[in-house]
Amino acid sequence: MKKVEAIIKPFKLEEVKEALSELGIQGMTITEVEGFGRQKGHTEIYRGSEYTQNLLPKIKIEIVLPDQQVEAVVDTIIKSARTGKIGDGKIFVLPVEEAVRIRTNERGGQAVS
Amino acid sequence: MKKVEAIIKPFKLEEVKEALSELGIQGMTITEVEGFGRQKGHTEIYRGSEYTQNLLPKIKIEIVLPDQQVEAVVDTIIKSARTGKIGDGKIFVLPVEEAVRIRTNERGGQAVS
Amino acid sequence: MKKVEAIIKPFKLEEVKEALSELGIQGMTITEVEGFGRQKGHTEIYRGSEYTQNLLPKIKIEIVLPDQQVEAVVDTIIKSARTGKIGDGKIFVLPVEEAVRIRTNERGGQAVS
Amino acid sequence: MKLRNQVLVLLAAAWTAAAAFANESSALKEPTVVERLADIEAYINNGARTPDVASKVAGPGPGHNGWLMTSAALVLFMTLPGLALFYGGLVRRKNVLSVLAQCLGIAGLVTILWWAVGYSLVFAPGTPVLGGLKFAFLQGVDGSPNTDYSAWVSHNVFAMFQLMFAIITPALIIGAIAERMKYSAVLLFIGIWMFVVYFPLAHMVWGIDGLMNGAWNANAKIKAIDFAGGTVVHMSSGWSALILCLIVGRRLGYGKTIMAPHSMVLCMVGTAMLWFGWYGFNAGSALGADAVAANAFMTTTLAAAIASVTWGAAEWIFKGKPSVLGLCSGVVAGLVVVTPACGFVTATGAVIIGLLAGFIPFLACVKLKPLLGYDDALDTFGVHAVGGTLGALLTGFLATHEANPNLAINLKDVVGNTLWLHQLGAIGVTLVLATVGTALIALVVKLVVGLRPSPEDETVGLDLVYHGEEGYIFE
Amino acid sequence: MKLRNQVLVLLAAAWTAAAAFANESSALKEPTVVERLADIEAYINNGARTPDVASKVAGPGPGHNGWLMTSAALVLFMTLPGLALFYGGLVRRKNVLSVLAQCLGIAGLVTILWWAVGYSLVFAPGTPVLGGLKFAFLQGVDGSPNTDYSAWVSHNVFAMFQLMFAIITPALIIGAIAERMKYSAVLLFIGIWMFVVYFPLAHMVWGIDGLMNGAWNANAKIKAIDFAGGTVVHMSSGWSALILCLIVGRRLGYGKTIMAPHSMVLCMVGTAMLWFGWYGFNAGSALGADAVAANAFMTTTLAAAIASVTWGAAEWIFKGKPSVLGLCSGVVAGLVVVTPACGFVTATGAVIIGLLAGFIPFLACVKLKPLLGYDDALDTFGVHAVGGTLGALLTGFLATHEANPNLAINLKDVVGNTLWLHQLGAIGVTLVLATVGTALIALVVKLVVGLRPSPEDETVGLDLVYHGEEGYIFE
Amino acid sequence: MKLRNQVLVLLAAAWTAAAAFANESSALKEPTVVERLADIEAYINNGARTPDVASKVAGPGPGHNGWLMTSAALVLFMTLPGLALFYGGLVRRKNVLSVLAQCLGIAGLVTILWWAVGYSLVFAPGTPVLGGLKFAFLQGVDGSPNTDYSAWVSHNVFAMFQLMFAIITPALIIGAIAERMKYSAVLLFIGIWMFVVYFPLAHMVWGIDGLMNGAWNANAKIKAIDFAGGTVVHMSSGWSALILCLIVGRRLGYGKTIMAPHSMVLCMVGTAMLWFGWYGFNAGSALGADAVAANAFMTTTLAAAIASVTWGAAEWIFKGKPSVLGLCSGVVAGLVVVTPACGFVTATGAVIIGLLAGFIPFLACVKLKPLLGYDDALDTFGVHAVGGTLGALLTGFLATHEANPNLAINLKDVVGNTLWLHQLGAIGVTLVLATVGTALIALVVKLVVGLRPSPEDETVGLDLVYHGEEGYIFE
Ligand SMILES: Nc1ncnc2c1ncn2[C@@H]1O[C@H](COP(=O)(O)OP(=O)(O)O)[C@@H](O)[C@H]1O
Ligand SMILES: Nc1ncnc2c1ncn2[C@@H]1O[C@H](COP(=O)(O)OP(=O)(O)O)[C@@H](O)[C@H]1O
Ligand SMILES: Nc1ncnc2c1ncn2[C@@H]1O[C@H](COP(=O)(O)OP(=O)(O)O)[C@@H](O)[C@H]1O
Repeated sequence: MKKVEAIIKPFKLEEVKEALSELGIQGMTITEVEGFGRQKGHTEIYRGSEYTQNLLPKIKIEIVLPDQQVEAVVDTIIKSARTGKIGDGKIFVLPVEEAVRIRTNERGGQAVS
Repeated sequence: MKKVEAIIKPFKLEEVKEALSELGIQGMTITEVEGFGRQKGHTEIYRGSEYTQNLLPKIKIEIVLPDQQVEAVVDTIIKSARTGKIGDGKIFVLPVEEAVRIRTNERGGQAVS
Repeated sequence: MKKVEAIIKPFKLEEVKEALSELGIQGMTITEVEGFGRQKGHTEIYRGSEYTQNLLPKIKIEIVLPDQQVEAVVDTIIKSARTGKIGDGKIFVLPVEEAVRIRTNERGGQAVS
Repeated sequence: MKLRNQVLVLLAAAWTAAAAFANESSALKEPTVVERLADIEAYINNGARTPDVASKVAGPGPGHNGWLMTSAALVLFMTLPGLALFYGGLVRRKNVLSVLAQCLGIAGLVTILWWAVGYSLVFAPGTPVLGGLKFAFLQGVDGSPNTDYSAWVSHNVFAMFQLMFAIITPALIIGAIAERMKYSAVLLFIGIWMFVVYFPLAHMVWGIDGLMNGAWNANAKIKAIDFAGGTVVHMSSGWSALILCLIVGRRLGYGKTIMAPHSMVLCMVGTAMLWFGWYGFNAGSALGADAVAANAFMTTTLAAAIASVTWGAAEWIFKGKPSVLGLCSGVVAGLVVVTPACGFVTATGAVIIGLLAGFIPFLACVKLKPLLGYDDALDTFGVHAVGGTLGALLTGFLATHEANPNLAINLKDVVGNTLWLHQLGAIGVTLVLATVGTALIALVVKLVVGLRPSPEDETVGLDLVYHGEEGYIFE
Repeated sequence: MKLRNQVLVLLAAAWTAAAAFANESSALKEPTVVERLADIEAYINNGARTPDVASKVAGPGPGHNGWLMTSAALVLFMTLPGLALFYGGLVRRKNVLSVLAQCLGIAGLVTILWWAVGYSLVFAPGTPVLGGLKFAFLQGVDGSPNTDYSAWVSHNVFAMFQLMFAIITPALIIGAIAERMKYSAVLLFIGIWMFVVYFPLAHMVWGIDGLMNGAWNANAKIKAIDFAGGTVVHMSSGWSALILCLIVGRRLGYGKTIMAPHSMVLCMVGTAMLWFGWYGFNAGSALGADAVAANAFMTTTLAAAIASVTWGAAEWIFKGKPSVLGLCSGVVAGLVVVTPACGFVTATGAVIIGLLAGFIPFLACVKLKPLLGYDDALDTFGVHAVGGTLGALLTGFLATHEANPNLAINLKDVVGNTLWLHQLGAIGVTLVLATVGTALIALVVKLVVGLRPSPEDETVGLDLVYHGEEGYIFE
Repeated sequence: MKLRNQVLVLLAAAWTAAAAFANESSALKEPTVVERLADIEAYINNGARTPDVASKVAGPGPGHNGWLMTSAALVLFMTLPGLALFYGGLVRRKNVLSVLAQCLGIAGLVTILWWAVGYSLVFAPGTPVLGGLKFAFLQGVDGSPNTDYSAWVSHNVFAMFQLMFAIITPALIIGAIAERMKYSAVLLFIGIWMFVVYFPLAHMVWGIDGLMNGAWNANAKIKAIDFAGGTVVHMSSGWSALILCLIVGRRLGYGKTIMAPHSMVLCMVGTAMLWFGWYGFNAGSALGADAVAANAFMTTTLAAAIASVTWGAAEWIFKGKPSVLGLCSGVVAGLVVVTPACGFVTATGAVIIGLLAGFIPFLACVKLKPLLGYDDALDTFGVHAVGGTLGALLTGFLATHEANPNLAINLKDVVGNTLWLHQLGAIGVTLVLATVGTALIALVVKLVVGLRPSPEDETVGLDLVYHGEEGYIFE
């Protein structure tokens, strides 16, 4: 099993979710995060004080899935999350040793299907 | 060392925390996340507009611990987080290669005990 | 590739970010989390009711990077995040199998440089 | 758009005629110059009109009428949004809208009851315990003053001013049962409660022929006084709140999970709005912008500020820190305790009231409640029942002719003497009516629609369950 | 700091002289005692001054003047912060400041226009469709009353009271195009709209020689009445809003992404402030604290509360749950519909208005909008256009001499008879002026500065893009 | 509940008698019909009472009294919650409650001081620099007017109205030292500051025998005028704020970490409440609902709106975007600058004031502050000191008999002539008193309790450290 972690632009979430659903992905976990990268943040001015926000709001999607689905999922995310502009984000794949469904005690692939 | 990641229902957090404390777990990190899965979300209606929220508030618990404690922790979480209804959540186990306690520079098992 | 996950005190974020920038780190992802550990939380009293908050606000920093940079990054974080008081936090290192830059489809080390 | 020179002379005559007719004296004589002067002077003094003449100023007096319209609006502002925010800030995020919906729903429901029969049951002449139906559907309640209550304020403005009291009183109750009562049950409970508790009690205390209207009913059995609602508003709601929260039971997880206020900022804003609106409540209860109102304005200010400092100081001494909730609680407690007294006591009296108001309710909320273990979620009992009772009693000791010459009319022998015994009588009647009434109504409502949500619903929060909405969507 | 005994007798004389001068009667005779009395009585009655004498009370009357200052402040409070919060709570977090900036910007812009020529174009005598320039730059608009509109209220207070109406009207429009219009385009649009739609319309309805001022202009072609702005305020803004939102187009992602209100708490607070302020709007429109104001106060209260209950009940029946937004929408709808009628109908009339106001706009927002698919983001059309039109029409049927004797002056034959036809006429004129005017202006603005942000800017949110700020920074 | 027909004739007589007694003329003669008429006319004109008679209307006049009660409530509303939200929104989330607690604590503390001796030290006759103790503990401050200040407003209402000014003035100071001063130090500082700076200054400017009360004290050395508090309120607080923030030092991390406002929404709500309440502040300072109040109402509106547009435009031009904070700052700056002038200038004067008020404080906040590097956290100096000084000076040039005939009493030769020199004198006295006084007090407080929290406490935030509470709990 693997965990696919994708950092994307917030306004792309809906699109990515839809694309993954179509692919048959039935579960994922979403976190609001802030990203630091090449993309420049906005500047806010409050009277004399100027603040450049270099942390940008991003969305992290985590999906744990059987090894064979990884490629399709990664491709789908790339397609649906890409705008072509700086700041589109990253996808990471991490190994997962075990997965459990709390409700049923199912383990492994069954837990995340 | 392993990282146990559990996605649970928010109102179960207190119970899970207590159960883990009893087991001797002294550290963990908690994140508010949103889950997408089989559990149906609620519907909100604002005048004519209807929104079905398919992202549900969940809590992610992360605990890094020595290999031998994994089983007990997973079991404890299952017991204390289970309601038996859809949406109870998942537990994932990931490999961790190193852990450091910032304050003391302790490494490995010592860092997380 | 590895993922370095650091849990630090919120008011240290600026310092850590700066130190990492100086080291040449160009990307990271930040999440607001709550930590449970040895550090004691504050107590709030509302009329008769007393609440001790044992979850403390923390910041999680995630950086995916090539293996050879891990040590330097871990050291830098330790130096810049340490106050010497309980609650300074932890650093974990996890294996990562793949990284993709969504915008360009670059893979591996190139994706995170 | 209203005025044109040439024609309004006609209109003034029309009003005069109409009013003359309303006074049921078909043939009033034309006033002399001196009588006309006296009439105008009466307006400035907020005094009695010249009797038996066709008044040239038969309508309301603008200074008094304007002040009472302002006051009525201020008292509405106390509930919407004042109390809604004060209470709404103190609950958890997931229940904030339920509080707002309860305040809004009560405002709507009570207005309808008031229009239909409520106003009449309170302020129409009737028996010592309940008014008649003369003013049902606000019939005859128009722009001319009802001289039973005020010579210079429009009857319909008086009716609306009093409506605002009838709205905030039941809304106070919901603080005790916040976060755990069905919306339908709240509305049904309040609907019945108005008939069983509020309408009779308000008539007894304020109705022209009321049983406990010591100030204006020479035949009152209990010669009590209550300037702006210590018994009618605060005791009635506070004691009902205690009984209701005992019957409803504690919130799920009470004492275990954190139930801290989700927004002390909202709570403080609500407090400030309550204070602001309370000037309408207290000084408005003079039913005119006269010297009695002026006195009430001063005593209200002093009591609120001093109670706030006292509560804060008590926290600083006993808990180590003065909290915003403490300072706010003190403000509200000061306002509650001074309510029955504000038009009857001097500045010195108000200072005494402020000191006690900051300390006794503090003890009730901070010591008594944990001791006894009832879940009066937002301290309606601790502040309004304890404060209202304290205020009613203190009024008995501190009221003085010096502050209000009206006390010399029917109460010359009582004030400064046995008044406190009459006050105790009124306290007793109010307490019994509120507690027994509430217990009975709560049982009926429990049978009919049930009082509480399911544990799951309570856990999810009332906002989503009963209103299908969330208080905030920040992502 | 104002008063010293010895000298003010002089001053009173000075005012008298000044006023006499202002009245352009260089040699007014000294009043007799009876004339002096009549003058004072006129003040109390808010009636016409004694003609042809050097009045000893030539300035404003304090009761009426105080009430109109209070009312003017209340109407400002409706926009800032009332409407700003009502609308601001309903948009997404990223656009909340854009709403506030629009409300603030409109308040500033309209004040400048009003000062320069706006007030004059509406309230100076001129043609039936537009006033003259007599009062440009507020020249001659001082503390003495302008008896064309009110005998006892300072002219400058009247001008400020009316300014507040001129501010809130265009601010209502922005609800329809919230979250997707350039800040510069909003200000430019409103700036032109005031000249094309508001100033002429307000003059026609309220100007002393206005085309549709049935109540006070004996020569009005269309003998319509509009007490506080059913046509001038609500219809004009509501119908303009519809056209503008059609031209601007839907929000990006409309119907796909969640666009739920980011803070129902703010929305409810705004609603309560609107209700509170509306007493200035409606009862203030009597231009005095008289019996007509008193009646408006009562009808306003009844309609708001009953419409709130009705809308909530409709939701409970048709949707399963009464929402806070529903209860709030009902309050606003009730207030909108009663606006043109409030000074002309009885309590019974207000109850009927409340019931219809809770139901017809409910249908417009909940059924009609999804059916037709226009993106009237915050339901300006559904509430203000539909509600304003309904109110104007109902006024035709429910207005009665009983509630307002002024209706007997110029409209004796029309009220209770063909008034509704005149109302239809006024509705027609308003509708055409607002829709055609808006369409033309919108096209001009589109050409000059463009109407919409780029899709990327719209996605990021208007707060950052146009104002460089965020509504909340919570981390 | 107040009125019954039969008895109040008696009461009116009682009031008359009481007032007669209060006037210390034991044997006043009965007034003639003409004198009675003149008395009533004086009420309407807010003029001097008929001398030497037993007035039939010895109490307050309802129109003026009602307006001053409304105004007093409005001025309280400016601080609670107005200023609390304006400032509270501008700090970081972790310090929002500390601002609210400071505002609440100051309100309580100042009320107690005011009751004990403050009111007396300002408004009792005494020396040119400080009042006497005649009114200590508000003795003798009852419902009858104090004709030194107002013929028709209750003395106790006047005292409460002035209290509200005494509350908001020190509360303004805390903007400069927000986020970094101990709660105990703030209260101790303010407690002393009231005695050293506020009470003397207010007496000098507004006391009947005050050194700089040009309008009413014929013997004033400095013939300055200050209608509603340019020197007393804004300069005193603003200059004190500068010195205090220099002594306290900058916030930790100033210039490095983000210190953006945590809620521009709250800030805007606070601004709107300030504007709304400012009508009580400015128009209320006429101490009656007369033509002077009316003029102040108009000038206040114009200056606020025009300054808002000006500040916004300056941002648009110099920074590329008009921000909500800019529009809000403009509103407040306009109100500040017009405060001393509002009752003395015409509409044209107000427009000039608005323009300058939008630009000069803009420069102070946006250019001067970064240049000099002091950490005036919420720009109390930039807005109130700069704006107050500007306003005091502009009043010297723009005040005119045309706007206020009272200027013809003691200042006939000065107004339109050397008035600005007197204004400069008052500016000098105020500036010296505020800065020197503040420096001394701050040093004392530093010695006694210390000024600042530890760096760790400052990092955690003042809410948790000093009040044990959090502003928001959203999870
Ligand atoms: N090495 C990294 N480790 C973890 N997250 C990263 C890393 N580099 C970038 N990110 C995340 O990806 C986001 C996008 O990166 P950025 O450099 O702005 O643009 P792009 O992905 O187009 O190269 C960042 O905001 C950050 O959240
Ligand atoms: N494949 C997955 N990867 C990551 N998180 C998942 C995955 N599947 C489910 N989840 C998380 O677990 C939660 C519960 O899943 P759900 O399907 O609703 O119920 P159950 O756990 O009872 O099967 C989801 O809300 C989501 O947060
Ligand atoms: N075993 C663990 N797994 C995951 N996170 C942990 C673990 N132990 C501690 N943490 C995180 O580290 C933070 C600091 O830990 P704490 O025990 O308070 O102090 P210290 O790091 O100085 O030992 C905690 O608040 C928590 O977020």
